[in-house]
Amino acid sequence: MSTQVPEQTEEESSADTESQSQSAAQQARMEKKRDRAAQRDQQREAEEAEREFSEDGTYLLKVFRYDPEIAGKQEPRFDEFHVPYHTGMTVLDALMYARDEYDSSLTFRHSCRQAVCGSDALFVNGRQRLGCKTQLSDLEEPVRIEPLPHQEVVKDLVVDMEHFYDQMHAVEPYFQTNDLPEGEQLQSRENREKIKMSTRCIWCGACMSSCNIAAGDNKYLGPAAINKAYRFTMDEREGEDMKEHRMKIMEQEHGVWRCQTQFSCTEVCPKDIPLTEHIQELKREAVKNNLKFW
Amino acid sequence: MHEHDVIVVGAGGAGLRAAIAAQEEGADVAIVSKLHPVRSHTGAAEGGINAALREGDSWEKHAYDTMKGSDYLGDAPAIETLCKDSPEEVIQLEHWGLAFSRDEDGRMSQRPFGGMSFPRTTYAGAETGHQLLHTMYEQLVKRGIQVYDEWYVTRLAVSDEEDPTDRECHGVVAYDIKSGGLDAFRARDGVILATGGPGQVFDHTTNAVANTGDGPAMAYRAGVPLEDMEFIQFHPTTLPSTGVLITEGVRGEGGILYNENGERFMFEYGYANNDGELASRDVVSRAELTEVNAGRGIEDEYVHLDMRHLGEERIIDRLENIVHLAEDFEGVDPLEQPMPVKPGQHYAMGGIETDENGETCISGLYAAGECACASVHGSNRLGGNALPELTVFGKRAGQHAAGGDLGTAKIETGKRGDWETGEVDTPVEPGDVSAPGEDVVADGSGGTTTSSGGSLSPEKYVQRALDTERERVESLLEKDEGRQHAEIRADVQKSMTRNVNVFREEAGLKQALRDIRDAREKYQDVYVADKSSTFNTDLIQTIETRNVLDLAEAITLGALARDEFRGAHWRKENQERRDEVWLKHTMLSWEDGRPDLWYRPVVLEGENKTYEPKVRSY
Amino acid sequence: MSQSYNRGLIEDFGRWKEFSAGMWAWIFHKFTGWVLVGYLFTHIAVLSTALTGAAAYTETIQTLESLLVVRILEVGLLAVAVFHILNGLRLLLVDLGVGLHAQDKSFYASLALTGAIVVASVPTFLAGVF
Amino acid sequence: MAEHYSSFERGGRRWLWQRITAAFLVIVLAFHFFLLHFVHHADEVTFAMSSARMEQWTYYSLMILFLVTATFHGVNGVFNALVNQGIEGTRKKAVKWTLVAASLLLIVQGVRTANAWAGITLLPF
Ligand SMILES: Cc1cc2nc3c(=O)[nH]c(=O)nc-3n(C[C@H](O)[C@H](O)[C@H](O)COP(=O)(O)OP(=O)(O)OC[C@H]3O[C@@H](n4cnc5c(N)ncnc54)[C@H](O)[C@@H]3O)c2cc1C
Ligand code: HEM
Ligand code: SF4
Ligand code: F3S
Ligand code: FES
Repeated sequence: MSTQVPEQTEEESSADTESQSQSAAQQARMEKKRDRAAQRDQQREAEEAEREFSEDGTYLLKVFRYDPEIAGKQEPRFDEFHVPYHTGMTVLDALMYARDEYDSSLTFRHSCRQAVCGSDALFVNGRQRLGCKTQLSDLEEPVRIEPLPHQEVVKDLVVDMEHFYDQMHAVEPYFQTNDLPEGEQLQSRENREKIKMSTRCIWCGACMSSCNIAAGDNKYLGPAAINKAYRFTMDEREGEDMKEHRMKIMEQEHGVWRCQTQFSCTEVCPKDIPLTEHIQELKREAVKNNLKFW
Repeated sequence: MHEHDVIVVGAGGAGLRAAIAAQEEGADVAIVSKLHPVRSHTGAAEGGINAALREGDSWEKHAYDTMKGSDYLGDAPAIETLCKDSPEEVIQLEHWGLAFSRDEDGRMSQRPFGGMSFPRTTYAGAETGHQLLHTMYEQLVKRGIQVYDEWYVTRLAVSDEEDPTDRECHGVVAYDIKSGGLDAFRARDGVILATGGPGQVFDHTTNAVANTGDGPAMAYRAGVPLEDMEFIQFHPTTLPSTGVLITEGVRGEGGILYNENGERFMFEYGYANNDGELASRDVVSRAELTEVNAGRGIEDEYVHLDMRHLGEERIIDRLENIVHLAEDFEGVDPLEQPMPVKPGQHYAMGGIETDENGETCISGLYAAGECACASVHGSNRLGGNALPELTVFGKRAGQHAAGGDLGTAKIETGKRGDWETGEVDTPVEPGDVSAPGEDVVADGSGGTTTSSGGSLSPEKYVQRALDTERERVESLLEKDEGRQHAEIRADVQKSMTRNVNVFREEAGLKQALRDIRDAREKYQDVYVADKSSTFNTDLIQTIETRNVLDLAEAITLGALARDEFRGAHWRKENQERRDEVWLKHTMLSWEDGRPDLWYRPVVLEGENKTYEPKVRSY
Repeated sequence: MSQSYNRGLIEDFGRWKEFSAGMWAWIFHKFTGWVLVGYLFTHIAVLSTALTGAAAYTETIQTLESLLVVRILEVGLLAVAVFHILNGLRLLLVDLGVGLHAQDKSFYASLALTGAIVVASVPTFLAGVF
Repeated sequence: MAEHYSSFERGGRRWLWQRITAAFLVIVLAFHFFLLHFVHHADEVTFAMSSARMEQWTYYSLMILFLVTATFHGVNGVFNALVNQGIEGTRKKAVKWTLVAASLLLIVQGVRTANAWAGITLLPF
């Protein structure tokens, strides 16, 4: 029923007697309240129906399997698992369930279950995501789970991270300065704010795996390592001389200039680090720096 | 066989700090860790790190607060060391570049925390642990310290004198997860255990899946006593499906707890008429569970934490990350719905007994971080006191292991000095299921080693440990049928959460011991289905499960013995603190496959004063 | 791609469907750029008939322009050029750090605008061939 | 670690010029298209008309500049793309010099054509 009719009554009747208008207004309010209640009921029912459906329901996972040593697994294949769903279930929960209940040889890295350890970046339904931070309910079935692309597969969902670590280590990823004070070293709030996002990286490798350029050029430092360098380059506590030194690293042949602003790194980063923005800022910084010498 | 001066097991905050300190002391140091360092659970810490840095604050005040918070079960020398060294350590971290939050004037920000008389919790947003872990790892890279990552340490190589205090640690045995081989690591000067918490003993925990308490279990079986294991901190607001922590800040800002009937139970059922939702962690945890047990929980499992009335603006301004946590990990939008929460295991106050230099009673064996118990937290840890523990005691252990001079420790370890025997009435025999001395390799309880009376050379001990471990791993892999560890682990975790939770009563504790015994028996039958030598997590977890069992038992035995209510430990039969009997640490030693209970008095004499037990009223 | 393990069918098929806006923009920009250089060389080659004399030039141009294929190719060239210009502007903004959050939207906008301009220009471009 | 960036080359210059020329090209190319397809229709193009425009020195110099920038932008773009694809060493050198030669040829040919229209015979060809 529409609430508009009584509202009109209210307007009209306000010219009439007080009592009438009050009762009309009251009527209108009650009407609205009933409506709202009905709506809520409906919603609850719908939600309950959904929950019942999903609680009974299972999710179908298609999981990439490969083991270099086990006969039958040497040829990569996909295994299917039907995992019973409960609200709040994540991709990682589903994998753990499949492993503990169906096949204990299903292998994947995981630890914190809360998006801080960076172990479980996976390729889920065509996109790099953290298993623990991805709700099953946000995905279409069947849920296809693969190891990160562009990295060597060790076994099942486990990839070799060595190359990623090498790139991270290549940018001198540590604080260094030539003048340290005795006590606290002050830093302005603005400067801390500037580097804040860049410090959030959990080394999951999702960005690197999503970048076409990194896939084509093994020497490319990649978004995560460049972001790491950004974190220190922009930290004013290191001092100007260090900044110059860091810019030289960034400007190497396989450094910032390799980035073609494809943005996929930024899109997949589970910590929402604006990677492309940081890379671009370093490019501009490099140009500015160089203009001084040209 | 690899060889280094100092071997650090674990690469969380404590392990990294220890390695850096040992190297600065001139040692050739290597870290062996089952996870790559940046994957360690230190990264999950949010709140901050306590240090008396500012005018008006002092290490003495910090020490006083900590002692009070420990409910007078912390050892004064350890607490004072922590509080004295922490400011220097925090400045050190800052000099390594840690991006602490800043005040207007550019100095590090500090905030108030429960139980602290001064706002001394130094923080970096809501991700202090992440920053701390990464900053220290960066220093490791800078120094070129060697890391054997994804190497799982399965056994300590310790000599076998009759009395544990005469034994010496010569190294460790580790399994290379990626390629599947066992190898020995000989440590010329010392082994430092920094393996973190044992959260996986419970089925609902804020801890990582990797936190299986390997360090304490290995040290225990090598002869080092475990101290105060019954003291487990439960956090009242964790998400039911994953255990992800919802910060106290939500209640601080005005979040309200409701039961299924929409009642504000903290008030309506009189759990905390003054503080309501803001009562201390243990009080709120107990209230929530009482509601659930009384049938007023939602889905008989959890209660609701509602912050919608705070308004979107305020929520986004102050608690934005909570919105993301609830959405990502529970699929709930807290702006639209109340968040489901329940108590979850959070921190273990007890662990490997050490002195304030991090050394255990076995010479050359050290422990630091959550796996250790120098006893700074006593029966209850205050928020923000674990991170300084990592750096302060990590550093000391590293220095001492590398030969640095820290002076003689005031705290005694092992059965030396003042101690008394204890007894506890158990429904089933705890410890190994097989008779002592019997050859049980499969469960890692020891096995083939006949005592040499400590006459072998260090290399021989390491070699022998490697051989024993080979046999064990082979026998686990050889079996083609039996039980899978997942089932055993899940049973124990469930029983622990049911019986050794926030509420502890005699019958439940005994039931837990029976369940553990059951699990131990099943474990005799355990087999590893995955035969691959590449990244065999099935094997690793099977070995971990053995450790979980030993620790579950130690926790339960301690809880059964201590019939008083102190700090985080609540006993139905005796709901008050009993200083006359219980101002002492619960100690458990593994003797020939049997846990041996004994006690050591608390050290309340500090440097300048003796701490007087007072009522803890918050 | 020496680091990538060959996952056979799995790696080869289907990946392109998963490309994001930024990747498509990159691919299209590359393609259009190359077409444009190619055209630049052709263009100058055709124009240099002017060197052999005025009549020859006019003759060549008018013959070419009277061919439907050439006209259609020209429309194609327009599409290519317009997209390259618009996306080039998008890239310039990205380089300056402007509007990074709308980078995918600006790519779609470039596409849409290219389409619109091309359709609108068809009459002009085809005028006189028939 | 250091070997990762020991042989470095500052790529910034080529990157920057690619942007600068692009910014210039936006304007000129739009003008060019507009003039030759919308103001004058393609089928109306004759030698005489081109000639008339080219005789104005402003238009002439704009077109020369257009030619040079477009050539640089296009060729530099191609080169950058190839470098990004990972060509190195002699192949890189060969490509570089081929591209330089091609650009020079293109510019010379373009200038000669323009001169023919403008009636300039200053140059020896
Ligand atoms: C959610 C959460 C929030 C917290 N917030 C705070 C806070 O705000 N303030 C505070 O002070 N404290 C806080 N704590 C507590 C504190 O974070 C932990 O106590 C501390 O980080 C433990 O550090 P650790 O170095 O001892 O162990 P971990 O960081 O857990 O590291 C353990 C290491 O040991 C390795 N390891 C384990 N077993 C083996 C083995 N068998 N072989 C080889 N390697 C092994 C692992 O790979 C890992 O590297 C919090 C804890 C949690 C869970
Ligand atoms: C009219 C305006 C133009 C703009 C705004 C423009 C813009 C750009 C920009 C910004 C790039 C760099 C892309 C990158 O490095 O990520 C580029 C690349 C390129 N441009 Fe242009 N351009 C224009 C005209 C032209 C013309 C006329 C040509 C042909 C001669 C051309 C050929 C190329 C080529 C070949 C590339 C390299 C493509 C690749 O990466 O493979 N562009 N353009
Ligand atoms: S930048 Fe983001 S995606 Fe890349 S490794 Fe770090 S957290 Fe992962
Ligand atoms: S995906 Fe690659 S191309 Fe640049 S913007 Fe990201 S690094
Ligand atoms: S399990 Fe740690 S990031 Fe997902």
